[in-house]
Amino acid sequence: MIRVEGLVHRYGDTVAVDALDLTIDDGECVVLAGANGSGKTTLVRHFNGLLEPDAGSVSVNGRAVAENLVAARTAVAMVFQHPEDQLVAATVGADVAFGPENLGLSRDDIDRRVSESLAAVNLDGRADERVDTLSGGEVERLAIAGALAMEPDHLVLDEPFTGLDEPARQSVLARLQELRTSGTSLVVVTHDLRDVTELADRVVVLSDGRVALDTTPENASDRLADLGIRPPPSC
Amino acid sequence: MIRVEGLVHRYGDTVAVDALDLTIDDGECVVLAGANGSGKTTLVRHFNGLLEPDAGSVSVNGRAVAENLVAARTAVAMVFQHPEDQLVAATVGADVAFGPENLGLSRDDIDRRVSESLAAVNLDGRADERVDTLSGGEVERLAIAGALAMEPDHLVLDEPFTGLDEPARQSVLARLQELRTSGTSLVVVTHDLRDVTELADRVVVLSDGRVALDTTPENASDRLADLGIRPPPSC
Amino acid sequence: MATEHESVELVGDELVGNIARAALFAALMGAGAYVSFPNPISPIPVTLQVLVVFLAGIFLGPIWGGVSISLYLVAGGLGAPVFAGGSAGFGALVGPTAGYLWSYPLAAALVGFLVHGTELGDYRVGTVRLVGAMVAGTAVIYALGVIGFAFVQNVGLGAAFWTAAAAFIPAEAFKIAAAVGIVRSDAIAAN
Amino acid sequence: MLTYEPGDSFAHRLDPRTKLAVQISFAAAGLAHTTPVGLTVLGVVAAVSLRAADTSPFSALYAIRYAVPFLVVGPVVETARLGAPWFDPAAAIDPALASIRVLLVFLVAAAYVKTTPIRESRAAVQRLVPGRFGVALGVGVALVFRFLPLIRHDLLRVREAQAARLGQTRRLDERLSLVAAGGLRRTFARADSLALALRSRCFAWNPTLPELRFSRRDAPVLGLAVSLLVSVFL
Ligand SMILES: Nc1ncnc2c1ncn2[C@@H]1O[C@H](COP(=O)(O)OP(=O)(O)OP(=O)(O)O)[C@@H](O)[C@H]1O
Ligand SMILES: Nc1ncnc2c1ncn2[C@@H]1O[C@H](COP(=O)(O)OP(=O)(O)OP(=O)(O)O)[C@@H](O)[C@H]1O
Ligand SMILES: O=C(O)CCCC[C@@H]1SC[C@@H]2NC(=O)N[C@@H]21
Ligand SMILES: [Mg+2]
Ligand SMILES: [Mg+2]
Repeated sequence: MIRVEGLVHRYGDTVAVDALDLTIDDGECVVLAGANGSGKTTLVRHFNGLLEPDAGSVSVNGRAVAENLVAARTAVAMVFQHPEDQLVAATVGADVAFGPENLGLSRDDIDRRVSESLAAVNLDGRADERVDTLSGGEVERLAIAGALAMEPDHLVLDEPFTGLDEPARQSVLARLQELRTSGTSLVVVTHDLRDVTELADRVVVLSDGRVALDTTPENASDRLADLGIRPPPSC
Repeated sequence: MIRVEGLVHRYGDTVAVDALDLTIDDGECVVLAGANGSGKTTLVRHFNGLLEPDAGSVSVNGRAVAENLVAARTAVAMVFQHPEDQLVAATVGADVAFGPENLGLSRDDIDRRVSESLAAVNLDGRADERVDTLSGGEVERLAIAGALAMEPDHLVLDEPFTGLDEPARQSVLARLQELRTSGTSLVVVTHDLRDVTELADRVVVLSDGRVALDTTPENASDRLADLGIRPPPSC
Repeated sequence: MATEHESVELVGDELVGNIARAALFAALMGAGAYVSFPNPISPIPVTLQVLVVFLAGIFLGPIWGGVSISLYLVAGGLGAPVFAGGSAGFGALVGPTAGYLWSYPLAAALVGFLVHGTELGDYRVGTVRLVGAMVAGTAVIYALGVIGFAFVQNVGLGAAFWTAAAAFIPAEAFKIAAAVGIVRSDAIAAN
Repeated sequence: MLTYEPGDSFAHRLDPRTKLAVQISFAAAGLAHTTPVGLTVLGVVAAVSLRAADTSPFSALYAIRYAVPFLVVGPVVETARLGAPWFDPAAAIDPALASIRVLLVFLVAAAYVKTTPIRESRAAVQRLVPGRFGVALGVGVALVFRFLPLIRHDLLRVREAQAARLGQTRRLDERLSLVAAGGLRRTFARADSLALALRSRCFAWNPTLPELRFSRRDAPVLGLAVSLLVSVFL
């Protein structure tokens, strides 16, 4: 469970997250939507302690993030908004192995996780390719594989569908569905609900760093346009 | 008019564009779609001579691109993905002025073009702002303004909507609609037709470096899924 | 209408690519200067500038590596916040750390020359050659840095050596190791 | 941080070339006259520069605060002796004068940075440096200003990316090389996109240069620059 209480985050004078409360239960799939600049990315970066609160607190599985960074980062894996920022190694396989290696697993476990994660995003058999020869869509999938290899309790994806073509989107979506069925909780950040309605249990919409709406996908539609989000086709 | 005849482009062993023929008329708005890696970006980079053909030829307004680079680049302006990497100055006005300055125009002409282009994308009066304080949608529009300042006959946009929220997308779309009405021909590259059906006169779908479909938006839907493209909502 | 621009002399494609790289490496150098840690025994901070100097020589070669770092100095002198800790302006170019700053383009060119010769080739050379090139570059940086410090601050060379060179040797060893790591890991496609 | 701030002070309205000339001749004069009298005169010039830039001495000092340790350290290392009497205060005088000179040069440079937009600095480069070299240098300078914040941001992101997957467990040099490699990859990727954009926008050797014009206002200031320079040879 991820619990956010009274979280405030400021960049200079901008208040990006403003006294926000939110709880994400185990196994839940939450879509986090909101216009550009509404604070989505800032919020999720607190889930694994990449940012420090100016006020309030965040806990993961009952332990404060700030005091248990390793635990938080093992429990919460993250796919960044710009996946090309996220790759740390020169080849596909080495990049996916980076996280598991840091967990101190055995080589066999690492290899298993690497091949499973690559298969999940349709990159199997490409472990030896260089990351800088991948297309935009492939980089996104590789970033997802790197996060999956952490076998996290909670997976946070910051706008994972931008730049993906339809087959890739379908395959990522299918994999996310599987994860959800297997009990991993998902937080999918987007400003385009068309991509994720099939997946969501719950839609949370941010506006100016606060929760403006927290409801089921079915009930979300009416107010979305006001909040700067493209509603899913209503037919 | 842009005319492509028998164009071939290879990267090493990969044939990215494969004996392709295509004509884009003045004033037309063409949506160029296709899965990741189908050759869209490679194709459009031939329109203003950023790449050289391995075989075949490209001409703009009846003149071969390879022999008239300046003519091709003033007639065809281009906005790529990741617009932030295309801005060359730290302030808005200085960036838009860059192209016209290179054409050796008089200071008055340059100033006129800058203010007209900024007005065309709703950034008028913001010439002195710093580029790094703009939002994603504003950066995209600024990149378009920089292209418009070349007073092109044809404007090519490579995935202009990725990462934009709904208000930003609407505002870019509205600018493009206006340009189209004013007679500029548009080529919009995408793999998501949902974004641009309102705009298109014609949909051209690439697959493995060839034209797989060339038709009106209304007639496009049936075959799109096979070609790796997400069809627009059919309701 | 296109005929009106007949006199435009386009910059050649290859040169455009090199200018873009030089400018972005200069910016990377500025970002490296911003990563700055106080040194307990010297007023001069530990920064990543020296690492970027190495990388400019290794990845851009002697000419464009040197050009890139020179561009960095010009931009900083004109007010870009690219010097240690994000400072800016002409003052730094004649201040206590001026010796280091002026040495950087020379060091980048020297590293580039020792790795590539005069033509930019494959950067993946033997470790000994790579480390040797960077040690030579470091020597140039320290020599000019110490002389500059002694001259500008009007102190003796001995005192300057302790504050401006000896205090940094361990940090430099890390940077050389990091640069070797980058080259060995094949992290960047060869040109 | 020291940056340009829009305004219309006297210094804002000077030609950037004039301001560059003052800085250079000021630094040269400082070197030639590192004496109590020389520095008093230069101190007055520095104060006038700040006044012309509408900048209070305190905010200017604050903007260059990172330089303060240097001012102290020269005198301190010179007075220290390895044996009794341990201290030799007389030895501090020369380094202390040098420190004051450095401080004054920084203040005058701060006045330039605060009052000169990038556009004008670039124009000055393109006027002062002849030919193609000047054109390329001017564009290069503009590009450094433009891309610096992006590359800084990239380095931060690369560090975060490592941290998110528990990279802190690795050795320092390995972490450093991962960050640098990530930064390098992003730098090359940005350079590639930028090169395409420059070509698309007809990057040329013979552009219309930004306008710069000396005005009557510049005359006394140029006079000051010349006198400072002449004083070097006195
Ligand atoms: N590093 C930063 N420095 C200063 N301001 C920032 C920084 N990052 C974000 N902001 C500001 O904080 C606010 C929230 O930004 P955030 O990135 O969290 O929004 P977002 O909802 O993820 O938007 P997007 O859809 O564009 O990704 C915005 O106003 C943004 O301009
Ligand atoms: N610089 C390059 N070097 C080698 N191969 C390349 C390069 N650029 C593209 N390719 C390959 O050429 C093919 C066409 O790529 P292109 O970028 O034109 O596709 P695209 O349709 O624009 O795809 P996307 O939707 O991912 O942008 C792909 O197979 C790609 O991997
Ligand atoms: O930007 C500046 O003002 C120059 C700073 C100089 C730092 C020097 S370079 C050699 C030595 N190694 C470091 O890490 N710091 C110093
Ligand atoms: Mg975001
Ligand atoms: Mg593409």
